[in-house]
Amino acid sequence: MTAVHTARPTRPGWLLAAGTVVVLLVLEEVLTRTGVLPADYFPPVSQIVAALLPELAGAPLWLQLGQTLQGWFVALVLATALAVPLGLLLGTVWWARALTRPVVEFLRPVPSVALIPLVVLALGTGKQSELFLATFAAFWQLLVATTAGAGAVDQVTAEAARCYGLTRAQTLRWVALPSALPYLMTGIRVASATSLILVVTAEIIIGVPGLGAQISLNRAGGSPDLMYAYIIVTGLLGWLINTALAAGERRVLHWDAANRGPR
Amino acid sequence: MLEVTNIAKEFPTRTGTTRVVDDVTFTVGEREFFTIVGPSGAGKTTVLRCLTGLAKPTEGTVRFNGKKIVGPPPEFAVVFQDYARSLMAWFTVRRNVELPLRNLGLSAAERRERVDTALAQVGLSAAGSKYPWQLSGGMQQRVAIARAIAYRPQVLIMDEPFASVDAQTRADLEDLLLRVRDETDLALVFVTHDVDEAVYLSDRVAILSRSPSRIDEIVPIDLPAQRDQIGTKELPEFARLRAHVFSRIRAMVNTEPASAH
Amino acid sequence: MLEVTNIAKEFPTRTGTTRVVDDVTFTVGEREFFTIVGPSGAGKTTVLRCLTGLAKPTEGTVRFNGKKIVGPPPEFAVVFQDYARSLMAWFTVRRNVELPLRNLGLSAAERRERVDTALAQVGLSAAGSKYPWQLSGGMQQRVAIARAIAYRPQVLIMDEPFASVDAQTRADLEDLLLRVRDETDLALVFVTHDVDEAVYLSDRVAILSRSPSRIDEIVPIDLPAQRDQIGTKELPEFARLRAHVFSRIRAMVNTEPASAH
Amino acid sequence: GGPELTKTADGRTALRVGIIPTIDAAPLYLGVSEGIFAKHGLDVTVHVADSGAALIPATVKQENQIGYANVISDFQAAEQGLDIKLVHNCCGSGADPAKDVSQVLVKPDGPIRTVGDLAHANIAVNSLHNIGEVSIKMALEKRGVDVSGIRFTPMPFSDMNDALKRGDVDAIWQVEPNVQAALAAGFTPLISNFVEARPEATLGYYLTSGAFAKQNPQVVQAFSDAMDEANRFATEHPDKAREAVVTNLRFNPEIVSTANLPTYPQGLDRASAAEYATYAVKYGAIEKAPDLDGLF
Amino acid sequence: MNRRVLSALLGVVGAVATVAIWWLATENSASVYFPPLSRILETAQEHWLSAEGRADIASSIGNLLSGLVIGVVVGIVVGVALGQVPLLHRALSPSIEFVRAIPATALLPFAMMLFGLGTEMKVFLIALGCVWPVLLNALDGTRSLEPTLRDTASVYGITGVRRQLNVVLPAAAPRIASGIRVAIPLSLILTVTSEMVGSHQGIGFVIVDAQNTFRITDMWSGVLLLGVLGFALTWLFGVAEKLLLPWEKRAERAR
Ligand SMILES: Nc1ncnc2c1ncn2[C@@H]1O[C@H](COP(=O)(O)OP(=O)(O)OP(=O)(O)O)[C@@H](O)[C@H]1O
Ligand SMILES: Nc1ncnc2c1ncn2[C@@H]1O[C@H](COP(=O)(O)OP(=O)(O)OP(=O)(O)O)[C@@H](O)[C@H]1O
Ligand SMILES: [Mg+2]
Ligand SMILES: [Mg+2]
Repeated sequence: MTAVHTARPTRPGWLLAAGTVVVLLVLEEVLTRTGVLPADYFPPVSQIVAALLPELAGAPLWLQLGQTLQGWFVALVLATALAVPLGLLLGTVWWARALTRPVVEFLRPVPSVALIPLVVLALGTGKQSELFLATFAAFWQLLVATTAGAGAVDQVTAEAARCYGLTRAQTLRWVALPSALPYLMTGIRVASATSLILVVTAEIIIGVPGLGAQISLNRAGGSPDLMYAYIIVTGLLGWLINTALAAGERRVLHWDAANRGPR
Repeated sequence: MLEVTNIAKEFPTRTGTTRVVDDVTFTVGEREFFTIVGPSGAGKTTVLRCLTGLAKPTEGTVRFNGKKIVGPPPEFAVVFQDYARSLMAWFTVRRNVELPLRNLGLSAAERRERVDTALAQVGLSAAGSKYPWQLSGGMQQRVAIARAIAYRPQVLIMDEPFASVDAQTRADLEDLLLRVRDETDLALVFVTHDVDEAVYLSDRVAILSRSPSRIDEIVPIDLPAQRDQIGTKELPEFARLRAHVFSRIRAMVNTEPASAH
Repeated sequence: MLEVTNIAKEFPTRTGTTRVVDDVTFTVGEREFFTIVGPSGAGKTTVLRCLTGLAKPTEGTVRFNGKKIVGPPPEFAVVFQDYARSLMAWFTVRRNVELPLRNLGLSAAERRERVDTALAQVGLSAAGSKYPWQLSGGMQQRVAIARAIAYRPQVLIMDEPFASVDAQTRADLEDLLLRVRDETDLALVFVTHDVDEAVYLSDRVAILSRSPSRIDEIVPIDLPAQRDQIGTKELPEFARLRAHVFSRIRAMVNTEPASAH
Repeated sequence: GGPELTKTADGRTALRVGIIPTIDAAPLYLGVSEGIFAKHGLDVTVHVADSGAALIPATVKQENQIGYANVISDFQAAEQGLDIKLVHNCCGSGADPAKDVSQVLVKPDGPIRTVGDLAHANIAVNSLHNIGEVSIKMALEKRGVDVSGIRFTPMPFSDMNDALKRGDVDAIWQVEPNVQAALAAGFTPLISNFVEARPEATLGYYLTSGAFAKQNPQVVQAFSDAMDEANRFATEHPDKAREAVVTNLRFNPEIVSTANLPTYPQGLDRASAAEYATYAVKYGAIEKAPDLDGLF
Repeated sequence: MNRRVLSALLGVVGAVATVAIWWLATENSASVYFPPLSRILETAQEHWLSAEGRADIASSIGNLLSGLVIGVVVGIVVGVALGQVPLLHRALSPSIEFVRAIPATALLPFAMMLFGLGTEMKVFLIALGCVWPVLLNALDGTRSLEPTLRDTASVYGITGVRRQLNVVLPAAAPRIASGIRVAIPLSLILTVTSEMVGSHQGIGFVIVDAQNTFRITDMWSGVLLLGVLGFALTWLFGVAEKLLLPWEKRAERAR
């Protein structure tokens, strides 16, 4: 499926986005400089940037960034690979949904933070623990999105599939999955942030190498500038990831009413 | 071949159930072109849904070759009244037509050939790589027809399949159906609002009464087997049948309690 | 009143743009019943969308009472070809018909009265408290018509509004339209595939060529202003006009490169 | 059971030691950089985690053969049936209140001005029912203050200064290097709670799992011997200790340069543990006195 | 048998089976970290049914509901607005994505600075976390509004608040509902996070305190309670959804 025409952000769109960011940054700088925001808590942007610049030049930051990025990616892919088939199944087979609903609803609110000691005991302090925690959290969000999406198949479309003797697997793949895609893509963007957040949290608490470990170290070491610098790198990473996901989404969902372009 | 025996259909309502179809019985033979007509809201679509196994009749049974129908049999193809929603927005026209062929054990080349033929038959050769939402209403409807024809079913069920196409295309598609029937020994169950069309195409026309519906009358169409848009429609018998069917429908619409007048 | 001047419409495609409407010009006068006919996929719906301001023509302008149309003017009402999707599944039939009236500053009683009248006019008095998805296709289409009529627009734009109703109801609705036009000084822009209907209803019939479309011909219908389903259709002039329009459309369909034959 | 120990090419035993990012970790890093562990046949890698919540299970699982926890956490873990064994003193307090790594500070113009005022204060600590709470109460009781009315509020050390500034809490308990930042913010220190609670006490221990200690007594002994040396080296070279946390933990050098260092005592101090145990029971951090024989 | 009754029965079967497996798997467990389910249940009963435990639950639920409601309302309003004003969407989306990627724990200082240590801070954190799934779903749901419906609203002059309430919101409702389903457990998780700092009460406080003092059975009992609450809240939401969006389920033609 290739995109016929996609509502790609236009040049003024980019300028607008960048402009807003600049305005917000300048606002922060002014607010901290004038003392409206406490400066030792919220170092002015310029100060954070000053702390960040030397880091940007060194390899460690990029290494940590790579570690975090890798954790995020693997967790998101794992969660998707597990949640999508299961979600399609639960969305289309009512008795499977009925059977698992209480258990799913019970497990979803289990906070990953509470699981950390158990996960460390079972999986250790390495990447596996980070991956487990992030996958666990992202999985449920994707499962809900896919289940809801697969349940939202247009009834006439579903009946057409039935009439033309599509097998269950074919219906899942060619009818339920595309119908669920708009939900799923939103779910992926929600889960992507969740995955990133948990990877970073695991790095902070368990000490898995990555941006989170740096946030933790700089907080303990009395360098708030650097701590904020790493938090900002995390935020930027989130933004970048989302931009990439949104671009991918426009390709995958080019047929969705949201992306059909002007009529 | 297809036996509908005393089916009734009720829908749940806030206060109980409404009986939409009361008692409908008919059979469709091999190669027969069987048309159902009746006022809007009579229950034609509901009967078709029971026939295909998409809906379960509250009473009565539907049998295909002696076997009770519980879900859509693989030998059936359906063109839905709500054709636009029956197409998959995420597939091109070609993929939409090709999708049902995947289970038939055809080679890719055979599938391609069938899709090409069907699209050409409905006049959409040029639109194969478009998406359904890029097509006009009538073109979408023709995609749905192409999908059904390419599938080469034993029974083709069509719910007002020509409602959105122009008169000339409609005539062409009518003749296409007759030709396909002759070539592939198809049976057709057809719903239309166009009385001329019903008489022109059919071997028998069933007239459905207002809901809760029963069969008001089944009219055998004793016109020569070989139909022809001009010749057939000029026959006095055609005019007589047409007038008869039309007057039955008119009678039912005009006795409707909440009528337009 | 409504002036369409040299409009063209292009859609973006992978490789550039397709020109769907090439050059269309016409005007619709006060109280005029103006019908557009043309082969399936000709661009009728596209022209209507430009006319209402829902789509922006690539070239040309549309003016209403001298003012350029950029968005749908409040004086317009539209019945969409895709009527099923134009109804709100979350509202009952009554609420669907009533919703547009909320902006008109009517009292609740007036709104109720208008809804009741419109539903009665389309023969759906009994269906007011149902949801659209509990109705048959033809009934849904009539809900869309009732909504447009209850709104009492100055210009009523209808895209194949009777495609899904039976012949008798169709005739009733046709006469309803004519009556409403006479009572409320309405102008109508109408799209239909039924040539009889086009000639019977209209003051003028515009024939659109195949896409990229131009106006092939605008046929003035010189039939007596007072139309009548039986009398009018028996006039020799009716037969002549009907045959003329039909032959124009047939000519266009049959020269279509990707035709059915 | 437990995973097999691996050896390096030159026959040293690989050991992973878990630690939290504080100045207490200095000797450990020095032990590595000065070759002390190598001399004792050990190849130590340091693993930093933010909290004991991850360190203790990692040690029980023997993923980190050695871990770190403060004395109260050790008691709590043991009380809940975790199989741990203390190996060596990590760090402690000296006898000079002015050199304490830990202070309770207040706002100069706040509601709490004197040590006596603390009796009804709301004090920020990093974690409830833990060493801050116990040592503050011990110190205050020794000064004759009634501790029954004190409230403690948990929050990360790094958030405490602002919480005090805003008045969310009346007093904060800070440990180095944050004490320096608090002093720089103009807060007044009231008590040096570690030194005042018990001078010359050990406050944190290196620990291992009981199973590991039983299986690898020589390794444990070697680590203990090496730590004796490392702790001595750190005590003798405070500048190198400061440098170690700056390079390894990226601590802010300015703040570290003025910070007080903890003591790095030799061996395994059981006496101070016994005293802390008594008070931990008294203040409800644990329910009953720990079995020190099992722990040591 | 009625589909709904059967559904409920199946749910019970699933739940009972899970509990049985958990029970059997841990009954003889000697691990401190994986205590027997029977012990967890005992502890749960002891603590959560006591006056102190009930106060913990009440305090957490209060914060949770306030945060969740604020998050959902803000998410819907902002999402629906951004979905219809592409310019606004483009201008704000980088900033939104930036904030979204920052862990709640890293935002704690910010929340503390704004609101101090009280209830407001917790509610803020919970709301801030819950807002995203709702916002994104409302945004995307609004963007993919059925074009014919959008046209219908324009043609009949259905604009402003009336358009939002009668057309946009109902059309986006299924997507929004799916976002709320994600937000509900998130609100529980964030309640725990928000109670890690500066609090003396609440389910999260109990869990974190138990974790810090290695009372793992107590921690499990807290996790168990969270699960029960999550189930209850989602179930309640399901009931509300059926009342608020009746057309959605019934639109499936009865067979
Ligand atoms: N899900 C439903 N719940 C309640 N009533 C329904 C439902 N589906 C259909 N009906 C009712 O059943 C009757 C028959 O509907 P059906 O769609 O079969 O009519 P039809 O003959 O196909 O009409 P048309 O020619 O207008 O398509 C209608 O009165 C309709 O209101
Ligand atoms: N969004 C779109 N993108 C690309 N092409 C489009 C789009 N919408 C319509 N078209 C093309 O424009 C042409 C005219 O479409 P339109 O819907 O106006 O036809 P129509 O005259 O209303 O036909 P019908 O009688 O079948 O409804 C068709 O060939 C269609 O494929
Ligand atoms: Mg029908
Ligand atoms: Mg059209």
